[in-house]
Order: sequence, then C-alpha cells, then structure tokens
Amino acid sequence: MSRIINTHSGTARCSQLTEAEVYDKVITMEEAVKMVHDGDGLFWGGFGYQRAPIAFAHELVRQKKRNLTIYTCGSEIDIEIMVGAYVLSRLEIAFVAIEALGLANNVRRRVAEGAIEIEDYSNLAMAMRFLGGALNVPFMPIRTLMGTDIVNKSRYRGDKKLKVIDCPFTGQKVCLVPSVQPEFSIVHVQRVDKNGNAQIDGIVGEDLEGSRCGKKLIVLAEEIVGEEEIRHSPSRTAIPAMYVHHIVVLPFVAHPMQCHNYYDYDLEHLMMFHKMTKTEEGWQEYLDEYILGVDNHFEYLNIVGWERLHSLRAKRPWGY
Amino acid sequence: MSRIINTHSGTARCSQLTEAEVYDKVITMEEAVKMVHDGDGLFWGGFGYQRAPIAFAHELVRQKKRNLTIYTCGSEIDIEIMVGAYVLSRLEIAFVAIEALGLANNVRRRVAEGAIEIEDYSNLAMAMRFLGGALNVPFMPIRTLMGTDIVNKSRYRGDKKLKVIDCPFTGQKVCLVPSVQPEFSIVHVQRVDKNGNAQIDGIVGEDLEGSRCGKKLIVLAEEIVGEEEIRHSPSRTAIPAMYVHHIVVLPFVAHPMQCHNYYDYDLEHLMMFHKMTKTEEGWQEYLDEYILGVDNHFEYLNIVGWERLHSLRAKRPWGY
Amino acid sequence: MVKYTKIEFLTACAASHVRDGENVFGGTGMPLLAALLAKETHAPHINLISEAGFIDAHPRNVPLSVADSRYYYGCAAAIGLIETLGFILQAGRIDVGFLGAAQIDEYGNLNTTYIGPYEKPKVRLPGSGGGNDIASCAKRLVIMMTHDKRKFVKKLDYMTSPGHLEGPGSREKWGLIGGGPEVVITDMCQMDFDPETKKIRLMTVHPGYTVDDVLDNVMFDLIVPEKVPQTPEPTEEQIRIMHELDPHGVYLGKGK
Amino acid sequence: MVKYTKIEFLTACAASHVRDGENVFGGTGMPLLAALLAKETHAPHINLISEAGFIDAHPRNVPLSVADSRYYYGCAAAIGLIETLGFILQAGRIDVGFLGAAQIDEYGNLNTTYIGPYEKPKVRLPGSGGGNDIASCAKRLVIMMTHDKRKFVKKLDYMTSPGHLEGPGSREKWGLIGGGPEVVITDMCQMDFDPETKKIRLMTVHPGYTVDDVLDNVMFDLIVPEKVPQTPEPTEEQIRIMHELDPHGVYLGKGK
Repeated sequence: MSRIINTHSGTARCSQLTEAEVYDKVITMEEAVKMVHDGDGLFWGGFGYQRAPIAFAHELVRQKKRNLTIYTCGSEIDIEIMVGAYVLSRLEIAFVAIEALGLANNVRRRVAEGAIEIEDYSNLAMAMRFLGGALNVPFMPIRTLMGTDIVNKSRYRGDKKLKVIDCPFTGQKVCLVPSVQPEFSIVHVQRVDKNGNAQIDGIVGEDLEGSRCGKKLIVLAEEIVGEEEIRHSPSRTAIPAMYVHHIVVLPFVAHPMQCHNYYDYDLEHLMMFHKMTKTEEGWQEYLDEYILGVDNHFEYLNIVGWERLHSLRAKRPWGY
Repeated sequence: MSRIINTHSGTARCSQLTEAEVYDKVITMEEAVKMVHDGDGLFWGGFGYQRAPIAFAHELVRQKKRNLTIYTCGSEIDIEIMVGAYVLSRLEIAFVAIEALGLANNVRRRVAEGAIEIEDYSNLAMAMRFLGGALNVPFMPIRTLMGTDIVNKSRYRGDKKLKVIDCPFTGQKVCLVPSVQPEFSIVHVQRVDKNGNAQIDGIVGEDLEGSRCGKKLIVLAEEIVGEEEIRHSPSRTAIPAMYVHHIVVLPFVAHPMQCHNYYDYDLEHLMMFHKMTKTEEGWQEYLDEYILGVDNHFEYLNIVGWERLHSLRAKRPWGY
Repeated sequence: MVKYTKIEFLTACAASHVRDGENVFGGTGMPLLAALLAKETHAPHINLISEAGFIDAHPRNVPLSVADSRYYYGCAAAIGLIETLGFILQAGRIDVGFLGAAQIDEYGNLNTTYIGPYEKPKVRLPGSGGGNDIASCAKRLVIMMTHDKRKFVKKLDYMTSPGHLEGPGSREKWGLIGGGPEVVITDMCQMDFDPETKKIRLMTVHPGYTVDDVLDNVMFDLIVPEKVPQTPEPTEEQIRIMHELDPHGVYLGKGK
Repeated sequence: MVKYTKIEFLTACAASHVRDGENVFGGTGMPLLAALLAKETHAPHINLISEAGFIDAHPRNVPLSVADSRYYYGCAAAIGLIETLGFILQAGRIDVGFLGAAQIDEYGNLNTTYIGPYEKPKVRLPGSGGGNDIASCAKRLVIMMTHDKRKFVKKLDYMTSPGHLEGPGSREKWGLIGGGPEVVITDMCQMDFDPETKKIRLMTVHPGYTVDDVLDNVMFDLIVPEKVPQTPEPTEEQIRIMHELDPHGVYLGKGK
C-alpha cells in the first residue's frame, strides 16, 4: 500500500509532487487499516458515546493487528473490542468503561491476565499531551494529578510518565506531561471534502488537538461533500486538509455509539454488548458474530439490520 | 460604578446572587472604561486590521487613563492612539506598525522620548502566553525565540521575561514564556446575547485564549441578538457567557479598521491617520479632532460621516 | 409522609448541595440527575457543564454519556476538553463537581482505578477520567458512594483523585486550586470534613439508619459530632420532577 | 525585451522561489503578491496560509493585512494564531516563509525591531510579529530587502529573527526546527548561503547591476562564487497577471 497522496491544496511534508501525481486521498477502510503496522501508536478520536471510530476498531481486529498502543482520553466499547481481541498491548488513557452501563469487562479480564498494560492519566492530562504533540513541543504544564498515585506510580513509562517541577517563574509546583506524537491519528468526523477538509458537528472532545498530533492522520467520515460546501463556511472547518493523509467514507462508523446530527446510539446493542462481555465466552460469541464473522463494515451493518439503523437516524433539531 | 453583574446562565466567581439580583451585563462604553484603573493591564483583542477595539481606545484617551500595560500579539492604530495620548506606559507585544502603510509613528516618537517601554516577544510567544493564562498555568513551552535578542535582552521583566531550559524529557532546549492574566481582557466581537455568549465571524487571531486569560472580560459587540440565536448554533459560540463580565454594544467599534461581515476598513482614513501622525503636531490635530473633540463614539461616527460608514458596509458573500 | 426509594432519596440529597447561579460539572448518572433536579427546583440559574464540551446545557432528555448529543440542543456553547477542563475547571471557574468512587479514605481521597495491588490488580476500574482534574480544581467537591465497609478504607489501593491528601496544608503544598471534598453522600448518611484535621466527619444520618450503622460500615475512625441530625427527606415535588427528567427510569429504575 | 519596473521584477523573482504544492506563509506586501503570482502561474497547488488564521486562501483582491477579510472568502479554514503558528508552523508544516528586514548580517540573521542601541533606540521598528517564529520554523526562508549598505551590516543592532545565527551547528544547538534562510532577494541581486560556512553568498545579479555594485553595498565580506549569472527577467505574462492581482496598484504602484 503506497499510494501517492497529495491534494489540490498541497500536503505538508510532501511537497515535491507535480500536478500529474495529485491523487485522491479517499481510500477504503481495508486500505487504511493496512497502513497500520504492529507496534504502532494511535491517537484514538471520539469521546464517550460520541464519534467513536468503531468500524476502524473492527477492521484492526479482522486484520489481526498486534501490540498497538492507544492514546485517548476515554473510550468505551472501541477499546473493549480492541483489547478483547488482543489488538492492543498498551493504553495511555484516562478512562475506560461503558458509561451508564458499567465496567469494561474485557479490559478488566485482560488486565487481570496481564495481556495489556495501562499507563494512567487524567482527561486534562491526556488532552494537554495531545495539545503538546500538535504544537510540537515536548511537554505541557498542568496543575492537576499532583499528590496522587497518578504521579507516584508508573506502569512502563517510568520517569517519562510525567515530572513534577518547581515553576521557574512562580516557585509553585507544576506537573509536566509529555507530549504525544503517535504514528497515526484516527478521527471520525461528520463530513469531509475530497481534499480532507473536515467538519465536526457537536462537541469536539480532544479531537482538534488529537487530529494534529499524529504523524499521519486518517479521517473517517460519514459523508463526503463538495469543496464548495466547505469553502462556503470556512469557520466550520475543524480539520484543514493539510493535516489529512487519508480519508475513509462510510456510514454508521460509530455504531453502536452515536454521531451527532447523523444517528443516535443503539442502546439495545450496547446493553447486549456489555452483557455478553461479562464472560469470555460471551465476548467470543460477539466477536465471532459481529466482527470476525463479516468481511467488512457493510456486512456488519447488514447484521445489525438497516431497519434498526434507520430508526437511529438523528432527528432535527436535536441531532440524535 | 459597581453594578451587580450576573446572568441567566450564572457567572464564575459570583455565584451567591438570587434571582432578584440578576442584572443585565450590558453597560455603556463610558461605564466600561471607568472600571479600568490607572496601572491596570489589558489583554487587547483583534489582530491586524481585524476587530480592533478602537472605540475603547478612544474612550480610554478621553477618560485620561494612565500607565496602562497592553498585552497583545500585534495592534496598529489602536496602540498608536493610546501611546500617542500617553495612556500606555508599557507594551508586551510582538508587532506594532500600520501594515501596508508603514511604521507606527507615535510609538516611534514615544519610544525615543522614553515615554513607553516595550517588552518584545513574537506572535507565537504572545499567543502562548495568553493560552497559558487561560489555562491558569504559569508558563507555556515554545520552540522559537531561542538564539536571538528576544531571549538575550529584556526591558523591565528581567529574568521573568522568559526562560530557556533543557527539556526534562528530551534534553532539547525549550523556551518557557510566562502566562499572562491581566486585570481585563478587551475583545471585540460581531454579536452577543444579553448573557454574553459571543460569536466571532472570520478569523479569531488570539482572541479565544485572550478572552479567557483576563481577570475580567469586557466584550464589545457590533450587535446584540436574542438568546435563541446563540442556542440555535452553540458550536458557533466563541466566548461563552460565563467568561463575560460586561458587554458594550456599539456599531463600528473598529473603525477605521474592519469587522468581518460588518464593514471594511476605511483606507482613506487610515492613510490620513498615518500621514498626520508623521509629526507630533499632526497627531495632536487628529487627537483633538477625532477623539478629544467628541464626547462619545457616536459623535466620532458623525464626524467620520454616515455616508462614508455606509459605503464601508460589508457585502455578501465576501464579508468586507 | 412522602414515599421514596433509596435512589430518589440520594438524588434529592445531592441536589441540595447545588446552589443557584453556580457553575456545575454534572457528569452522568445520579449527579447529573441531581443537578437537573436542582435546576428545575431551587437553583434555576446554574450553568451545567459537561466536560466533553457542553456549556450551559439544558438537556430535555437525560444524557447517558458526558458526550451525549442530548446535551447539545439549546446549550450555549459546544466546544471541547481543553475548554472545559483547562480554561474553565483548571482556571478555578467550577463551583461544584460531583464524583463517585470505589474507595475513599478518611481524608476524602478517592480510588476509581484499581482494586488490589498496582503491580497485579484484581479489578481494573474506569480510571480517573476527569475525576482527578475535578477533585484538584473544583471549589467544592461532592462525593457520592454506596455505603459499604470495603469502600471506606484506612488505605486506598490506589489514589486516583485528591481529597485532603494527608490533611491540613497538603493540598496547598501541591498548589491544588480547588477546595477539596466538602461532603460525602452515601445511602446511609452525609459526611463532611472537620475543618481542623480535614478528616471525614459524620454530618447527618438518613432516615432508617443510626450512627452505629454508619460506624459499623467504615474502616477508619469516623469523627462523630455531639449532634447528628437526620437528613431531610425529599419532597413530593422533587420526586415528581426527577421522574419527569428520567421518564424511562434509566437512573431511577422503572417503578416509581 | 520585456519592460518592467523594479517592483515588478522583484515580485516575479520572489515568486520563482515558491514551488508547487507547498505550504506557504505569505504575509502581506510583496511576498503575498509573489505567492499569489506563483499560484496563478507555475504553482497552482500551493496552500497559502496567513498567520492570522486563514488556511488555503484564494483572495480575489489583494489583502493589506494578514488578518484582512479579503483572505476569508473561499478559503478552506479560518481559525487563529495557535493553529497557524503553533500547529502548522511550529510543527514543521510550512515549506516556505517570506520575511523582510531593516538589517541583515552575514549569517542571514534579521533585525526588525530597533535601530540604535537597545537601551536608547533611535528608531522603533515593528518588532517580530510572526517573524521570529517563521525564521525559526519554516523549512525554507526567503528574505526580501531593499539593498542599502546600512542594511547589510557586520553586527545587527538587535537580532529579532534567527538566520544561521553564529554559523554551522548553531541552529541545531537551540533546536530550531526550520532550515533557516535560503535566499535573500534585493533590488540588486539574489544571495544564497554557503553550505559550509552558512555565510551569505552572491547568487545572481539583476540586470543593470554588477558584482561590484553589490560589493559596494554590503558592510561585510560577501562570498562571491566564480560564476555569477544574471537573474532571469520576468515574462510579459507574469507582469500582466501581477497587475490583475493588484489592480489598484497598492503594491505595484499606479503606473504599469
């Protein structure tokens, strides 16, 4: 997989191409996931129930990726899926659970069996680590974490987890958290033009910083729109094309999570997922049925059923 | 001047008021400027020709404020006016000139006569100082300035101007710039609701960070809109009401600079300004005519002339 | 006499700690329901913030996630985490935050990360999320927990979020900008903190429980003042409104 | 033979340093006009960025300010300074930036802040603006100056923006991520930098000038290679297009 990528708008770090070599950034989910190598680090977009890149997680599982590290504030069933299928070996996160439903059962089991290591931070700390990565500075200062075991204990980063220093200006204690610049940023958005200019509806969580911190950015979009649509409202562009290396366009990327203005979460499916993952057998059954048992995202959607999906479509003006 | 301020939405640091005491934040320009005390520091919004708070500068001059410090990336005739009228004694800035026209004549004279001191930073450094102030951390790291006289020389901040350190994670040189949290932030926006929720059209420059770094924020708006207008598009809110202490609503706040979607700059006036300020006598003439010779902003607009102002009104879809 | 379930009681009790005009971090679950209840009753002017990025939210349906689209419609601003946790929370603009925990110690320090030794944990819990940030920075912290002896421990398995750390002066030592825990609400009682020692102290006991019930269910020495009043009961109106807020019983359960 | 003014010549010369597909910091003035000219001729796919926040801009009228609304219509994104100077520039995503200066030394270091001693300056200049940031971080830096002996100095009155600092290794010492100055364009000549010493070197001389003219107008030892070709002249098409871009002669002057 080595398509030459560039756009009408020019691409950072890739500036010697002539017009004849300007290719479209739009690729398939299979192609996108193939670019990820075992051992890579991924900034993982979405927050809580919102814009979770579930379809990308499924394909990582199908392609049997191993030893990936996920950097994110908090993720829920996407992490459960990847951890359950042994795709991830390390997490640098603040939160993993299924909000309102309960603990992350797969994570709990994989931690107990020693299959994954979690380096614990807080949401602010992770968001600042992405901001630092986007700014290309080595660390960012914060005023939380101090006094607790998040400072005192480290899983594998050792003294590179964070540093508490005396501020050279004020003498106050300040916590420095190291910036993150992983191999990839994976971010799910509502819509994108062919160049990669992306709009996000609703909250952005930590995705503005996260989309800019990875060495390569893959944008997953529900919809592709004409360039005119983007350029008509440039203030709405959350991610300019110059950051974007590849685009995957698919519907219901986040199912069973939600995508503001496009579809609501599938609470029934979520509850089923959470219930099945209470046992390893239940999880394996889910894995076989919904992920390994299908060839691609559309087959997954077929199993979920288009009537169900249709019922989840967002209603105006509420966006869910 | 001690109006009780609070809103429907509640105000940070002012939370004990009961409903009967909920007042409107909207006040007059005269009232807003009266709150500024001699010696105060002000974050100064707008960037280049865009959304310069000129009417606020005029009123500071009329009220004979003294020894103010301005913190901003770059400002142009607003700084010229305040420096020329001896309102400012210190500037922490990256840039002052009249783009496309030439040097800032008043600043040049006041520097030569020792009336103002300028602590020099770069645009990135100032923007990061505002970001640090907004985040309530004492400094921010950057990778510029190093090796130059911006590091080696300091006007009055001494060793509190900035610090170059070895990064405790990477060993690389990093420059720490101290955060700014001045008494006031002065930010000019296109529109606001009565609670203070503000929308900015076009680029934001450094105003998102700047509006959040001051101890009090005064928003100058071209237009007040109903709360429904704001809540219909919450993603467009650049400054939530909780940051806003006072609101001043006036048209053509930025004249002779521009305000995206509202009016273009008045190039003729700008050129006249720049030409007149070439001599102290010329500047005094401008000062007497356009600033001290009028009682308020509307009188200034009358002198400029409504036909001229009308001709500057922005045209769709271009916004200027 | 008003009839109520335990969850209804706790929701009303939590709501009483939200004051009008405050900036509130609601999160999800019972604290969110409590904040919404407060807004519909005694505190109409609170600014409800979700750390995912929603500011001054008025959800018409109760959200399940801090990022739930239900927070969006009619809110005043929808931004992101740097805004809510950095510009708002870390800058000292949050009046009250709510947290739950799996373990609490006598200084109100909280564990939401691991049960068992760090090196070989028995149970992985959710982790901090924004919890550490909220506990570090909110002016007041309200903690909600199920009352269980194994949760009120002498020593946490892991300290995720700071309470009063090691007692007087220790939050100041680390420059934490918030005031720390103010009250702990359980299904048996409310506790506050002794201003001198910063240790947890019994405040009120819920109807149906005694001081001894509480003392039997903590693993440290709980300060018991001379007078321990009974926690006020919810009103009919509070119960009616909370069910209007959660019509499907997501948090309150199906039966009224 | 094509007829051209000095400014037209310099604009075309500067445009030649912009390559197709690049991310370009245009600023205002002649560099902006040069970037626009490049986009209309040999480099249609450049991404023109203004530090005020405009990304991939296609202004239909020539802007006077980096924040000018003329940059807005049809651009791909309109954000702010943290985006352009932080996420884009400091992260190494700008291929070429343009700067002017009041003084330059033999390593390409620039002064845009003071003339005279720092303690008692004779003339206050605009200051850095984004200049230091661009000089620190852009992969290539193109400097445009009026050629005047007092501007090509042995020692700057104030070093605002880093060129090659004190020579080989000194940018690396401070961890500056950009490549430093690549070319200096004046109204007499183009200069580049000797790869060994990082000192300024004559590259081409404009029509009508000699090597001696240049040497008479620098106050340091300028490296002169054996062969110094003449700078290529602008084409009719370039001149026509630049006037279409600046129909009111804001930068090019009124007469063609």
